[in-house]
Amino acid sequence: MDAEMYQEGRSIHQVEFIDGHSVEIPILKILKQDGSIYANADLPEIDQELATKIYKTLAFHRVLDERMVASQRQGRLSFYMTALGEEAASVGSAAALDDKDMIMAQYREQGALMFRGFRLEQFMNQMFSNELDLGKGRQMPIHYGSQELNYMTISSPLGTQIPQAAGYAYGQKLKGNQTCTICYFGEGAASEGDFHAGLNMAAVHKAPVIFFCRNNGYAISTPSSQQYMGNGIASRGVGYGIKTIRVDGNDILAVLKATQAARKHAIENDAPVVIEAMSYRLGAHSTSDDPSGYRTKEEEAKYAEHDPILRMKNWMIAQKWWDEEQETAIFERLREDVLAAVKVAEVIDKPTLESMFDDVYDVPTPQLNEQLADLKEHIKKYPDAYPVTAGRLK
Amino acid sequence: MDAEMYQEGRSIHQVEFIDGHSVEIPILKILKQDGSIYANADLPEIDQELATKIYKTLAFHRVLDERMVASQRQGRLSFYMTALGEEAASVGSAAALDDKDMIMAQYREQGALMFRGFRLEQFMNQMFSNELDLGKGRQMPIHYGSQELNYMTISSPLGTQIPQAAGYAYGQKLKGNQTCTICYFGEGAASEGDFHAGLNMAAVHKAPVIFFCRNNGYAISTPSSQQYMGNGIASRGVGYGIKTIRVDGNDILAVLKATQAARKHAIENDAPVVIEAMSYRLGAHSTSDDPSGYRTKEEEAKYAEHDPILRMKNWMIAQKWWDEEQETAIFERLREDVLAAVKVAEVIDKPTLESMFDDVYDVPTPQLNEQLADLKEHIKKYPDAYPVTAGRLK
Amino acid sequence: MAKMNLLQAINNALEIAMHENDSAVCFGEDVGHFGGVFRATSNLQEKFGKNRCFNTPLTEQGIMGFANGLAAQGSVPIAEIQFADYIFPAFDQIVNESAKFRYRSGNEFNVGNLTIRTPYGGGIAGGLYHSQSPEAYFAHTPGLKIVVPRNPYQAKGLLLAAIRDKNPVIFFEPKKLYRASTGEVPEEDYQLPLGKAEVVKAGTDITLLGWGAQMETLEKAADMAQEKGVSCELIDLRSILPWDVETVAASVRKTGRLLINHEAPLTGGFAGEIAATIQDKCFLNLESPISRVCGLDTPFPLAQEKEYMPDELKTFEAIMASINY
Amino acid sequence: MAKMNLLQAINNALEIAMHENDSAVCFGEDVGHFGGVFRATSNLQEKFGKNRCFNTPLTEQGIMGFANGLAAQGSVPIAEIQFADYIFPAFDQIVNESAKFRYRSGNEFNVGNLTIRTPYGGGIAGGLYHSQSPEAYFAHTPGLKIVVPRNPYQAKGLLLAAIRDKNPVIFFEPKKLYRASTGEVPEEDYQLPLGKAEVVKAGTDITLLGWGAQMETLEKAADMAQEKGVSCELIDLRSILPWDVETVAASVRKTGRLLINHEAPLTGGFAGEIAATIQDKCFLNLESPISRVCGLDTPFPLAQEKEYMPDELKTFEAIMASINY
Ligand SMILES: Cc1ncc(C[n+]2csc(CCOP(=O)(O)OP(=O)(O)O)c2C)c(N)n1
Ligand SMILES: Cc1ncc(C[n+]2csc(CCOP(=O)(O)OP(=O)(O)O)c2C)c(N)n1
Ligand SMILES: [Mg+2]
Ligand SMILES: [Mg+2]
Repeated sequence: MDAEMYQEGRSIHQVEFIDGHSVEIPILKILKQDGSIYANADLPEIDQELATKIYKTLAFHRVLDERMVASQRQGRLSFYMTALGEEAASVGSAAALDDKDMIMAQYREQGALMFRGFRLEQFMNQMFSNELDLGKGRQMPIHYGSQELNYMTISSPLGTQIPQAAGYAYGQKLKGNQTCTICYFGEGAASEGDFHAGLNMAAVHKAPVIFFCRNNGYAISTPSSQQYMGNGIASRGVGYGIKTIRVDGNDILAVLKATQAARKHAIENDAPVVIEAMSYRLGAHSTSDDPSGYRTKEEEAKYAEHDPILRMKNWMIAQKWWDEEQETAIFERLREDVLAAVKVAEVIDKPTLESMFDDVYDVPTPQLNEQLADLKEHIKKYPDAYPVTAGRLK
Repeated sequence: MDAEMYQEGRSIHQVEFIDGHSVEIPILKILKQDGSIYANADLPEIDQELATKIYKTLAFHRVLDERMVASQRQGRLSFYMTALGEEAASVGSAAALDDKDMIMAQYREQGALMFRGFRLEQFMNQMFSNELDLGKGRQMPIHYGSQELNYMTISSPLGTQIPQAAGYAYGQKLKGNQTCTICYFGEGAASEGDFHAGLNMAAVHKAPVIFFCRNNGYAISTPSSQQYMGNGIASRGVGYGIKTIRVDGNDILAVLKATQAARKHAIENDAPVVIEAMSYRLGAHSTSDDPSGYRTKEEEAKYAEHDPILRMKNWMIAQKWWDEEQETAIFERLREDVLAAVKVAEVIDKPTLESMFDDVYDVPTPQLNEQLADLKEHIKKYPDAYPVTAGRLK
Repeated sequence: MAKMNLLQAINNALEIAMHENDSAVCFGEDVGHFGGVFRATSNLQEKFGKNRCFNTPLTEQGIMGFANGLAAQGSVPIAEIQFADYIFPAFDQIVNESAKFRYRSGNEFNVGNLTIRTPYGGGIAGGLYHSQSPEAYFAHTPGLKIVVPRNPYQAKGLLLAAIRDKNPVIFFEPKKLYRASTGEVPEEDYQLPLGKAEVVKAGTDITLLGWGAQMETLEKAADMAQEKGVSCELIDLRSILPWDVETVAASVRKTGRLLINHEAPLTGGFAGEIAATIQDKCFLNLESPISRVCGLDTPFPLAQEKEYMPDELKTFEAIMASINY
Repeated sequence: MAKMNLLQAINNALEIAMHENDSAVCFGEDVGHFGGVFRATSNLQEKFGKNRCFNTPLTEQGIMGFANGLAAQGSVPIAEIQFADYIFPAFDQIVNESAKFRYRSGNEFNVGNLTIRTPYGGGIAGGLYHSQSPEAYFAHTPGLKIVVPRNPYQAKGLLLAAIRDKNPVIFFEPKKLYRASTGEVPEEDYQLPLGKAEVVKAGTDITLLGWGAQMETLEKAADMAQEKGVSCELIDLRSILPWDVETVAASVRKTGRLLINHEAPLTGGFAGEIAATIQDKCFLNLESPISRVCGLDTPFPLAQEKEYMPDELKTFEAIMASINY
């Protein structure tokens, strides 16, 4: 037998199964809920400026989520997804990256996009699918994307971004420009075949990609205890030969620290890294969901005590980098801003009829041109039936 | 954070990656190449009768492979795949099962089918796709299957049988009849998304299935070093929470022992088990392949020294259960039998035209009946152009 | 008889099927305790236990692989794919495996017990990935059956037939009708035939052919045409594969004109197959070209969904164009 | 000019593409050192290094996911799927991702640099899983281009165009012609247009339309018809998506008759789309029904492959039936 093909282990002569849970997985924790630091903890690279930027991002995140759920309830918006209770995972990890690193997210990582600087009105334009939406009003709310900010447009089919991230990062490596890709996904999406393909290919082809799993305990109504039998997602890293770390996902300093270390490892060694951030989806899956159908208020209350934003606030105040006055002021201002932005975005025109035919191909095919021409003629005949586009037909 | 969602590990406060190879994987070895047993080794349940049956199966396997490759070279057969050098994996594992257990194989496990009692002429009829083929001459050679023997018909697309095996075994569990499913696949096929889906679902839904990976170092030309970066396939068991064992795949006693233990575990606990059998594909991938394009004769020679059949023979002789006379006799007889069977099978009629339209559905659709009628008429007009079916048109 | 919406009719069919057969099993993402994101499997776990109605991990290829194995074993899997837009990871398991299982084995094995349920189509502001109508992707696959009901009565009868049929069946449910479509449905067991179209309304001037949620559109268009004195014969194809060539051809031989409507994009959609077949069978009867009123050849948009859809106005215009050809 | 077989022409095109663009990368199962199971990528690893031509793990969905990401990043992935029969595990990555990448992002991102090469079709005694012609499965997908060459000259020019085209292209290679088809091929760089059919032979009585390996069948049938005094116009469609409606329609307007031939099963095959479109565009010109000579509606068999195939005899018969309609 060949030691090249596998790591030569002990020879045994009696049956001895490797236990399904034989890897002990430690969890990185730096910040306690009261804002104090664990003894001996290694802090991430962070100064007041970065900390403030992170905290303001968290605040923006919380307010946007809150307001958009309200807007959806009022019937102004068709759909929304919050990241209530798990904001630290996306914001803390994004804060560890270079702006040139690519972000390939699942959908609950608006925090990373906020950190990159996506503007309030850009969020709004996307959600109201108006003609200023970078995505041209084609996808459901929350499917953001920005080339300028290196944030890949969200795609609804789950898991597809995982092998894509391996390929993207491989391309970055070929270019040699010292950037990497971060790929976010939920513990649910990690059951897709694309997860397996993506992690294995990244390992084999030595792609500098950070696979960041947000393990928030649920995939819609399915608890993680019905999603897998292994020890979380981190336990899978071993099977791919990928360096792996588990962090407390509600601990912004631990997330930041782990991601800083992961980025360094990925770029210096042309190698993938797995991070599993443990958290809890405090809100509904989306505005179409009602968690009371599958879990108790008590369970939710228990996890609410681990609020990551409050935890960071406690630390910021202890650092004397933040105070209650600032807190009140920023939340008030953010609420006003968001409300004002909704009012602006919801009345902006929808994209034109013509734009529906763009971007299917780089250049429309003859068939598409014919379909557009026919449709224009039809709408001109029945303008009242097509109020969204009839008024602006060219 | 909730201990239900994942195994609570140590809290750490400094970054500490879990190494990609942190699980040590022992390898079960019982029989040495010279036929002696490792000290303290636990033997499998085996008596002279079973041992002889196994050994005769191995001999049949070796001879069939040898003769069919020759037949292919002579142009009598279109295609063949040997399992040269890795026969012990399929035969030894099949010998641990009950006849009512389902076997879902990849394609290189003819040994398991032989052990179940598939007759020489049945192999032949399939390979020559004549009208006695149980598969009705529809698939390429070596795609055997037999309902009677609980051996699922081989399907070329790789990996598809893995989640199917989980489902099959789940059905067995619901029936409660104390049977299990064994699912064979190569280390190459284990890269497919279906592998991930199948193992995870089997673990979550507690299906009594033995996932038996034949790790023979190659997937066509691709060495396993380019297939994965983990420690073989066994290292993945941990990620799914599945009990796992690695065995020397050329050690028939180790394979038998591990599979006996796995079957017991699977049925008693309604749980999947992973077995990884380490071996080497000594022959070409198939008769369409030429390994000299991707590996050296030296490498092949090195592995040839681990011949599993010779190893068992040495043991059988040491046990006084076998001798050289029997050896010569059986190989001679088998060669004659196979040659004779080729001659019979190759002249048996091909399936009829009508049979091409059967089994698309349980009952042919009107469209299929129409297509058959049209085609019959056409062939009657040009019988010489369709020699396979024209002579027997009804 | 009871008044049911389409979801209730489906739930009722599932309950009957699970009741009559101990080995019938329902599963898919969120299908268990929660009853599915649309609640089609509500209460089934309560009634039949966790072994027979359960959540799966989030893997469509796994769901279909598992279902194929379960069907081959002899159980009766009824698998749900949460949205038809997410059926593609399972494409290999369906097209290369389910469809060919019986054929490739010479009938040593089969997965005829398999049923796949999945909500399809537009109408819920779902954009690219919650609106697709992928029936034509599967209709090129001998070995599969494909069924689409248009209302609760049809849904119950066709779903029971699909579950009992000895071939793998994909059952596409028009999700925009889940709650919107209600009607009288017998509480007892009944079946409607697979592979048979239904003439919903007789007419003399043109045949309108569709399936699923688009049947409403065709009805509206037929009413508009009626006002112009055009008599439309309305046919619900119901089974896309195998499809009922004879009923359609007989109608076209009578009316001399055919219009086919589907939500999926025009190019490569199943209307092409129908048009190709009918122009062959009814060449001398056709008084105008067969008309296809379909989705546009773009991905399914969000903001301009109304513009994208083959609605009653477009259908009406096409009827008149055909009549005045 | 040099005499090349189809494999050599493809290999030559790949070499030119990798030479001109440092970010062009070829990969797939066994594509690296070995040069692919058909040897289409021979010597590319030697010439361009292991980073630019390599084996992947055995996962088609992974190959296409990786390729999508690489294309989005700006590299030029040329991915091989070992047999078209094995492209289905990648169906979601191609149909839901590659095809919709540009559209869904409002052109913020695109995978226009992507090319997928895969051998398709019968003729090698491959049975169900080494013979399929799945072009129609993809042709229902706005956003994709689909190309099929018929000989070495076409293969090189079309493949270079596909690689350089700013849209994802699936390039189906007729594997039975890999070594069987040889011809003079310019050694230098050239391109042939995508989306354009080619009139291979002018004629007056009937238009014969096909692609890939079936072009030979059509030629033979045309010769047989010629002997009966029937003049066939022969068209190679070359691009299945988008397809050249105008060239086909112009021909049919002239000849008044159309026959379409493809290996894939009849039902749901791309001939249906063509027939539906042409009966609409050329209704008043058609003198007989559009004829489809296609694979049967069964999985691809082994023992009766000859019977299954839409060969020259079946085509000839259909030509005469059309003429004598
Ligand atoms: C391929 C696919 N299947 C199903 C869905 C429907 N779906 C959307 S989100 C979701 C749950 C995802 O859970 P997880 O990955 O844990 O992410 P979380 O919502 O917890 O952030 C499901 C099933 C989908 N979008 N794509
Ligand atoms: C889905 C799919 N992709 C590709 C192939 C082509 N193929 C046949 S065998 C093979 C290699 C399989 O290697 P492994 O699983 O290690 O099994 P081994 O041949 O070594 O026994 C490949 C790539 C296939 N049959 N199915
Ligand atoms: Mg989750
Ligand atoms: Mg192998």
